[in-house]
Amino acid sequence: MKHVFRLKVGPVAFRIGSDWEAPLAQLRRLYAGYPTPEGICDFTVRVEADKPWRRRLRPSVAIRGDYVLPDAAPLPLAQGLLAAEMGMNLQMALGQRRYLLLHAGAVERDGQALLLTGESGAGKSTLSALLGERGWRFLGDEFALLGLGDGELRPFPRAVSLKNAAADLFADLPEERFGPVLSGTPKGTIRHLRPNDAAIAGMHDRVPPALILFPRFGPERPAAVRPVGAAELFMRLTQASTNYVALARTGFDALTRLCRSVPAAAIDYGSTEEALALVDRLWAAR
Amino acid sequence: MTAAARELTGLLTDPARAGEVADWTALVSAARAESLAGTLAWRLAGVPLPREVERLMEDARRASETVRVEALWEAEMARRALAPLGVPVVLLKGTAYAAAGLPAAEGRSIGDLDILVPARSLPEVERALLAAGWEWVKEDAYDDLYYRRWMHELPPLIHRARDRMIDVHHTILPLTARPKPDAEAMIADSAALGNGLRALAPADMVVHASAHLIADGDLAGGLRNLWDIDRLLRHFAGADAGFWAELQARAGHHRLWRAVHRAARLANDLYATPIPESWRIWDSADPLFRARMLARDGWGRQTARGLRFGFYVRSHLLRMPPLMLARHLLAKARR
Amino acid sequence: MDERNEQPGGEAGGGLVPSRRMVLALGAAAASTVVTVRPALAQTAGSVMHCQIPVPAPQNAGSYIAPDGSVVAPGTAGAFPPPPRPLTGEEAKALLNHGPTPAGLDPEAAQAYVNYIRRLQAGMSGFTCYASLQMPR
Amino acid sequence: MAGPRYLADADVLAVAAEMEGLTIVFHQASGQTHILAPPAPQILAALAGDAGDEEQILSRIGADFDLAPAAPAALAARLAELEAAGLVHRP
Repeated sequence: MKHVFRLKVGPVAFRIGSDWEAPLAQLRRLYAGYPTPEGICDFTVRVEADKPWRRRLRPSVAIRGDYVLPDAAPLPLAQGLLAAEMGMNLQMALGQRRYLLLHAGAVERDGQALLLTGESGAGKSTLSALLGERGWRFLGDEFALLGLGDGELRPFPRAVSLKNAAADLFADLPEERFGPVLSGTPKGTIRHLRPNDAAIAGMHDRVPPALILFPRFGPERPAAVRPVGAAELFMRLTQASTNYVALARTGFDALTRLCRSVPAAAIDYGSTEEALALVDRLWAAR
Repeated sequence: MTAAARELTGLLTDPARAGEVADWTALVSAARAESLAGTLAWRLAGVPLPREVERLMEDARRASETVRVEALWEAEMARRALAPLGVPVVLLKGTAYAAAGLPAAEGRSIGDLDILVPARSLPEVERALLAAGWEWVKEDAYDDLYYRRWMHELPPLIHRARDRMIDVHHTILPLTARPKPDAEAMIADSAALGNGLRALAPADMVVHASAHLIADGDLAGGLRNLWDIDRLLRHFAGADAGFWAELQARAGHHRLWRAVHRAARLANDLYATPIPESWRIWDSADPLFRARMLARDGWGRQTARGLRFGFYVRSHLLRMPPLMLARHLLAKARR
Repeated sequence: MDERNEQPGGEAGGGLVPSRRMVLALGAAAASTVVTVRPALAQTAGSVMHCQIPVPAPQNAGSYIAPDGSVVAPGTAGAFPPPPRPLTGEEAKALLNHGPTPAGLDPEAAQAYVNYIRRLQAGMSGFTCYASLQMPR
Repeated sequence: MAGPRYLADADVLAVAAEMEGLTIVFHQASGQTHILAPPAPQILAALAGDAGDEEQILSRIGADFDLAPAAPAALAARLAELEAAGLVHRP
């Protein structure tokens, strides 16, 4: 393709091609300081014109690549950065076979990892990013990669996707870590945030998981903690994993091991500060 | 034609040339787009590769093993549903290769389950599948009628719990196509697989693969289907010196010699399949087929738009006489 | 065999490996004792992309949608012309949850579209999008 | 006794994990994972590699457990579920 950007995030290398330079220039800026893959890339993403005549006339961006879903809607060119990010997510969700992929945020402290998972909108992305700026090391906000043989997490510190008001929580961070404001996207206003230097520098370390939390946000709800047993954890994580079934026996082995060895709890919180306090308390008691 | 597709066919043919590959990312993208990633990974097993390439090939081999297990399981579930009927159930395409343990199955992608049953058994087969959890995937009544009147298979069914499709064939080409293969003979000469299901006899297997590639579709995914033919020809001819004569006779019986002959020439051209000297003639259309099959670039994109459109139109013409085609397109347009 | 076949320690009190003379109930005829894990593709679709549902599918473009959601010939009495564009996942979700009718759509037609979407099955255009809206979580 | 006979793979419970009273089975023949509640695992154990009809199943399970009184259709319903999941079939 006309324009190309290669990117390595943790153990995964991407090749992103585009009909236009603009989305790739934004990606380069957002991922400044990340390594460039030297050999083969695991996945190819194409940010290309939806239809041939859509290259110039009301440019409309299709999310394509090695793996595609049929019902993906095109995006306007102004949201090309988002298209590239979604394209990388799609490759992971559909094509990743080396790790058990969990839809979860992850952070590290004391050499161990905390996983935050749950339905979208529960705040796992915002919480993991916030923890990553408050003494924890950020491992990822979207996907956690669990090693099939060793049961350890591989950091996958992609840019954080901050939706709507969530960006305000990070207002004290330097402007150069932020991507452009993308307004009017299907998910509202989005702003990407580059993880900090510690997260980027540690992206090749392995971290054993030590606690799994299912946060749920509700302003009117009292803060609450409910332990999640192994069987419930197993069922919930099969639905939080995009490749559990495809990994067959290896996925079963990795997931049963995780569910038996790592405690889990569901937490309700009404404010960010409440959530952070709950996390600290549960981490200390793990 | 593009360099990536040509490199892919070259490497499948001769894996020892892996050291010459300059852009593995482009090669893998082309292979994934052609549903040949698992096949490539199996061909490269044991060949020295850069470490990261080797890991990607291990991933692909693991993925293809899951695909194989799931495909064979779907066949087993169909067998359980149909066993009480006592009718012969012949597996077709990828599932058949896997169940028969043929080299064509190594790393192969397998999607839907395709089975061939006697035309007279269709109503009871349909009833048994519906009773066992399969449901129609129909968009509307016209499609349903169209399938039932003119096609070589029932409208597709999908299993409500497993989300897998089954295509129930009663012959191997649309009823409207000019060649009329002898489906009864195919079923009569099929071989038991030992798991209660059957597979086509070797020559019929090649005839079907060739018909599917050359005489039916628009050649999308053609490199994978041609690879099947290469593997089948090498396997069967390697085991039986009389195979070529048998294949020619059988193809003639089914009125599909032209398709089989062209498929063999193309396999010889793109995958260096050994074929009889007398089969290697020049045909003015072969270069078009070749170019169509190689229309895939190193980003996984299709190239040669005009050529693809030509083959798309051809696929419709092959399936129906022109008057019927007009009626079909008109019905589609009216809706 | 490996450690998974052994009795688990810890929290799994009253485990299943037959302790002799434990009382076993065969259950009510209607209860369910088997749940099969299905691929979480729907979750994927919802979480990593913005999806759309064409009404009707592209190969039926131009057809009308009857109030029960079936695809009928253009001009059929009582049926509705298709929407001018595919519905987005968000719009479909709002409609399925009896939310407001998306801008530019007739409310009665919208109900027919919802019924069409409810009838989608795997293999049809828009199904992965629809499935992603159905996730319980 | 009349009525169909059922059979499960001999190794049907070979890859399984027990958690909180449930048995999570990785079924090697299909690649599927099933979460089973009692008495499904006990029925599978009774049929693993050894076909039997309802009466035989009850007598095999009865060797290890006291069976609570149940509706006559209960066992048939359990077998239908296991059959639909592909864990048992009629040989």
